[in-house]
Amino acid sequence: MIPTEYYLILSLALFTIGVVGVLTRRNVIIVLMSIELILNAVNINLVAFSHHFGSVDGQVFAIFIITDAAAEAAVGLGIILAFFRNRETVLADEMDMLKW
Amino acid sequence: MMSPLPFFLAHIWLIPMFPLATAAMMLFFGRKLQKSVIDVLCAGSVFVSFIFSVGGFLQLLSLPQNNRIAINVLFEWLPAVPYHMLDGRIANFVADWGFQLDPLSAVMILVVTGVGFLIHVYSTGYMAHEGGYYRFFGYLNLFMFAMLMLVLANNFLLLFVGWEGVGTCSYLLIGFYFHKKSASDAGKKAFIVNRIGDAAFLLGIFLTSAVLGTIRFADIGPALAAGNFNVGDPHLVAIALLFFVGATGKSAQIPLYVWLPDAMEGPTPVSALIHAATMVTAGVYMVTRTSAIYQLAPAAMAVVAMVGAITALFAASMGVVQTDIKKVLAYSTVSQLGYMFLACGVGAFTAGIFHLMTHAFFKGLLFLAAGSVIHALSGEQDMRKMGALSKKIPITYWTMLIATLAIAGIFPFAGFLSKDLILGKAYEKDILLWIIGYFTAGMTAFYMFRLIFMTFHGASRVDHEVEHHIHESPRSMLVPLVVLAGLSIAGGWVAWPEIFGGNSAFIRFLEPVVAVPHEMREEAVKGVSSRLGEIHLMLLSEGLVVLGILAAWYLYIKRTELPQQIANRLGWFYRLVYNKYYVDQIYDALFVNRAKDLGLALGAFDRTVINGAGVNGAGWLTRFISKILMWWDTWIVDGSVRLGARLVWLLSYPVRMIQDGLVQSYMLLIVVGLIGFLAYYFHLAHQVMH
Amino acid sequence: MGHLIPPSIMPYVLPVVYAVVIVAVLPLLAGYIVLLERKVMADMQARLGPMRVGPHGLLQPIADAVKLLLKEDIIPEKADKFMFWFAPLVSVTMALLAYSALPIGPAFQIADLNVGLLFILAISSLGIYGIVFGGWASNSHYSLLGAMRSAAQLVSYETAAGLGLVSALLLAGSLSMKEIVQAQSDQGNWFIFSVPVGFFIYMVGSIAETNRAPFDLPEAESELVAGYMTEYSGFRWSLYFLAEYANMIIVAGIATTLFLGGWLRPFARWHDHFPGTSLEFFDVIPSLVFLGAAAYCFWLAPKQPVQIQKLVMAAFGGLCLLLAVAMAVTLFASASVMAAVHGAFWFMAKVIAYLYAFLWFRFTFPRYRFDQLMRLGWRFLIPLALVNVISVGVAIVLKQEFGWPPFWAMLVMTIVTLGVAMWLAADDEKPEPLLQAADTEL
Amino acid sequence: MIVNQALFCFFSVMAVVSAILMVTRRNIVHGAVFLISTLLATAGIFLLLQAEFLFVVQIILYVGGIMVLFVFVIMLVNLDVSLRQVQFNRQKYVAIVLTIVLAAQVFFALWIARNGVNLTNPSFKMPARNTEAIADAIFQHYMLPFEIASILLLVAMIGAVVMAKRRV
Repeated sequence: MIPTEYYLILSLALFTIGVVGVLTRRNVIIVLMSIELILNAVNINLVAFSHHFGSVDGQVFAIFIITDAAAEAAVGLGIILAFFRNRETVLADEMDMLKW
Repeated sequence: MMSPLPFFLAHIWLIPMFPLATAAMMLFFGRKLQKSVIDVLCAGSVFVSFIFSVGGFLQLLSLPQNNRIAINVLFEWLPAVPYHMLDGRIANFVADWGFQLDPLSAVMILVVTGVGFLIHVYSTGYMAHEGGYYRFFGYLNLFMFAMLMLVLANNFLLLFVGWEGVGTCSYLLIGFYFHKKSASDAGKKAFIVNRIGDAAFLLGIFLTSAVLGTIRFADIGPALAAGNFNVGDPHLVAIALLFFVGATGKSAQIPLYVWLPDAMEGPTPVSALIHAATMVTAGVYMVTRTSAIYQLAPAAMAVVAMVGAITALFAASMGVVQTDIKKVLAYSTVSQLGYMFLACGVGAFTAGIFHLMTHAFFKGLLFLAAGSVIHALSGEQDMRKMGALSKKIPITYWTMLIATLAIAGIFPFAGFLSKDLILGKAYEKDILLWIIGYFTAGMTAFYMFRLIFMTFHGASRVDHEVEHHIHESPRSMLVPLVVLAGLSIAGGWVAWPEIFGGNSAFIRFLEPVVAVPHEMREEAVKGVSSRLGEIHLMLLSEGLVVLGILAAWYLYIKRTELPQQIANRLGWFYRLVYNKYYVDQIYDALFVNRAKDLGLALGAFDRTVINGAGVNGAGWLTRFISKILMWWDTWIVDGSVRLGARLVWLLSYPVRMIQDGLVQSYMLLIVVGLIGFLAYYFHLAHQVMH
Repeated sequence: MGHLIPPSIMPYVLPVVYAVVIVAVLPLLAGYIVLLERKVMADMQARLGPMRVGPHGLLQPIADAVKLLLKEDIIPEKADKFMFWFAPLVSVTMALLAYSALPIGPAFQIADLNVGLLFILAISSLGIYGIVFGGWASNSHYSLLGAMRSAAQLVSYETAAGLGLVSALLLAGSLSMKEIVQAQSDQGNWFIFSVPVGFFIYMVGSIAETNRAPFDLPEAESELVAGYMTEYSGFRWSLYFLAEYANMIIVAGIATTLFLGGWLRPFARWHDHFPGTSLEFFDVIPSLVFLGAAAYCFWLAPKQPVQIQKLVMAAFGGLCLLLAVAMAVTLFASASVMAAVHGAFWFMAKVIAYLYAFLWFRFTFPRYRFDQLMRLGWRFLIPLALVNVISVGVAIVLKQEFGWPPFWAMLVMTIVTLGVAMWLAADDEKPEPLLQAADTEL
Repeated sequence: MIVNQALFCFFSVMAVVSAILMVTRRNIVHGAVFLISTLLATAGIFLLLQAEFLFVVQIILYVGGIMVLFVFVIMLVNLDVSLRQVQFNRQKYVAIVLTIVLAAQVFFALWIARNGVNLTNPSFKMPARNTEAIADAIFQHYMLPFEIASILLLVAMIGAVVMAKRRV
């Protein structure tokens, strides 16, 4: 039987990697993907605890988070596409005018 | 109203609305309408108004003798404003949008709508081939509306509305052929000359409201009674004179008659309707309407009588020498209006209105007939190019002859009765006035028959190319002629005097409305004191009239060369009269050119002083000052601002480093915050543990 | 002989065996489906089709496989090596993974997940990556366009197909394949008769998902040379090929399981024993079929032109005869064995029939234009599928709460759904400018 | 059980390694591939945690849906430009250091918490039929959040359509 803390550490690792990706990569798409990674880490956390306490609530929350991730991905990618059409770039540090 | 009125009396306010509606229709989208549609609409609307007028008249007759009056107040136009009258009393100034029908206005609307309808019918024939057909009828209906407003108004202000309305329409219609400079000039002249009178009229209205505290006709009598003015009160005299000046403007009396002859530039039906039958009589109507005031101002009445008489004579003398057929009629109109004012002046207001009515009939007929002649001669107006038309256009000839007899005052035509009523009153008032009127009557007969003879008799002097297509006018033009001819004969019989066994129904009918001066109240009805005197007067005037006719026959049929010799004989006088006493020139010299000079002077003043010194100087000064201010702004004000901005910019450098708009640096800050938060949390936990 | 295998490994043995069998058999099966396809096409076009290799081209698939394996496989210069190598593997792996939850007969199933159906859908939906990455990696416009089209198409039609399946799931009340089939045998009719609309939707959706005609735009020769496979050749190409046909079999298997009653034989609840025996007529059918095939082969064998072909044909006849005998023998074996074997037979029969419908469509319908495809998917199928799901739900409520007889409930709701379908189709006649813009985008 | 531990090791190593690769790849498509493998590994983890339904949902939604979207967009924006650009921004070192500090803190929190909560061996048993359990939870207890989530999805869809249209 695998102790729950392993799962927590795993999710911590993924979370850290995701944060690093969000903070350091210039390419917005990869930033978005890192955010997905972070959400994933959170999911692992939730599922691990739901398994630990033997109730499915954590999994329900995980499902909600996946929904959220889907929405976020759709909107974010839409924004990126529109931006790319107008600015011909996908670099985060060139999107610094806070307006179109 | 206090008691529920019968239908027509309750709806007199509708009478002006029908022409207004069609006028609006014409002026907005008449361009697209068929000629026939326009005919039906315009003449039809006037006819409907006529029907309503007749109905109103009949239902008015059915009311008791002493309060024959119906008032419709649509709504309060100017809300009541309390103010101080001259004598210090408080009064409420109220002006309704109200209509009043009493015997006086009943007569007026009957004349206006009746003659107006006939002239509309006539116009459908006369204007058939003119451009701007819908425009003409739109103006005509607009005029009908304004005229009806004028005669139906129940207060001075609304009357003034109609007053100005008819002025505008007459301007528009005189200048109907606006591409003709003389026409547009004539229009402008009419308008401007009328302004003088209107100004006086307005002043009169103000003074009325200041002195009497009301401008409602119905309240004038009570107000006079309340103010117990004694006869000859200066205020009242002033009011009366101001009103009379207004009347002279509208009704073409000395000194403001000059516009009427020129107004003949307009289409003939217009001359017939506006400048013979209806509008020019507005002055008489207005004086009659205010008779209550006049009778307390004998001096004003004397002025009115004198001006009227002199105008009559003066205009007649000018009519004698005119050669333009319409000009002759114009001057005769002026002199007839003089008669009416003479009547008012001598206190025979009813007689004035009576003459107004009959004059509307025969003078309208004269103009229409003249129009028919001009029509037949394809636009020729000079009598020296006419003659021997009686066979070619018989109906026109006979109707015009009837009208001429009527205006000349041959028994028993309408004109005879009205004119002799006036002369009788004048005789009793003042022998001098009577003499003037008497001679004027003779001259009238003379120049009118001169017109007849030159136009219809003797040798034909018509140009040859015109000669062979002389033709009688279409039926639409002849029917009104015939109807008016009948009215010119019989129209006067409504006031058949007692000496001929009549009962002067008309006079009795009007009696309650017009106030009659005290001294002649009792004989107001039965005219001259002694029947004998009256008969004599009639015979005298008849004799003079016949004399005039014979003279005309002798001069213009028998010995046609004679007039020229006479003209040569008394050369300067003839030239004087022929050039209308140079009145226009004098006016030009005295007023018009002075006004122009004043305008030029003011213009020069504007250019040099105001523009040069004032505006440009101010501009230059402003520029100069602004230069200084600009320097100040640039270096001191802006300088300080920019200094502050630069300082802020410098100070904000570290903050900008944080706020760089990059998402990721914000995220980094989030992480920093998170770290700080966790550290604090651990600190707390540590404290808890120990 | 249980002691040869340690008990802890025991539960993993059978699945491994099945997996090996599937991986070994599937390529052969795919090859023979291709042969079938070519024969059917030839028949429909009044030709003979492959006749050279083996009698009536019976050995053609083997020849093709050999050719493909021996062919030089080219990796383009500008291609992304890693992805180019990786993509086909993804495709074929996912295709094969899906089989792990597919019950071929009551016995032959690798793992009976309680989310089996979802698992299959998920895995087969991963097949996209093989196409997309392959198209992208080969760094060619044709490939990229084909990949994109295919991705868009698959994403669009997965929704429709999934919703079509949901209607059957509502009736089954479970996600495990075995229980679904069980439910059908309990309710005593196949779900195709209960939710024909759902079956229709899933059929169209599955055709589109497998990029088959008339929805084969990703590899439309006339527009993009061969779509995402343009740059591929040889072995990798054959992997894609294998993946495609594996996918076909998968969707056929899903359709069979959900709508056609899985391994159930026709009239499963109607037992008519031959007099005096425990034999039932429908149990004899499989062996009869194989017997017929064997007889046909033997009858054809002498007519072959060449000696070797005579022999091969005879061999096929012998194979069929063997199978017939096997089927017959199982009749007298234990019930479970018989059920397993016969179940497998019926299952494969239904799958083959479904695939035959695929081929039929392919040779019958012209290819869609891309905007038409999208419009069909988004404006006809998906709304129809939603309405269908709702109406099935209503039908179930009618059945359970109001006690309607199931047949009438289903009939009424199906008619309602068909009405909606007609309305949608009528509404779909009008062309939509926005979707034509989408066409220009891809 | 030995198999479970082996699988856990396999999945977690796969997840972490491919996550690191995803963050560090220069080529976005490779990044996407590694993210996919991370997600698949996570799905495996879910399976180990007896969350079959979530496992399938993870694969269908995340891998089959969201990531396809990503790949799609990646192919719409042309890469060859961004391949030649610098991949990391100015603040990378600071960021890494700070993140590691954060991770250390969280780890420390775990460490001091393990005495409090018993994380070593799970106390309760999962319900047997995972899917039905989740369905019950969602449709009875979490009905409102579920509806809200669906509305959120609708809004997101509309927003995405609006933004992705060429002629805005």
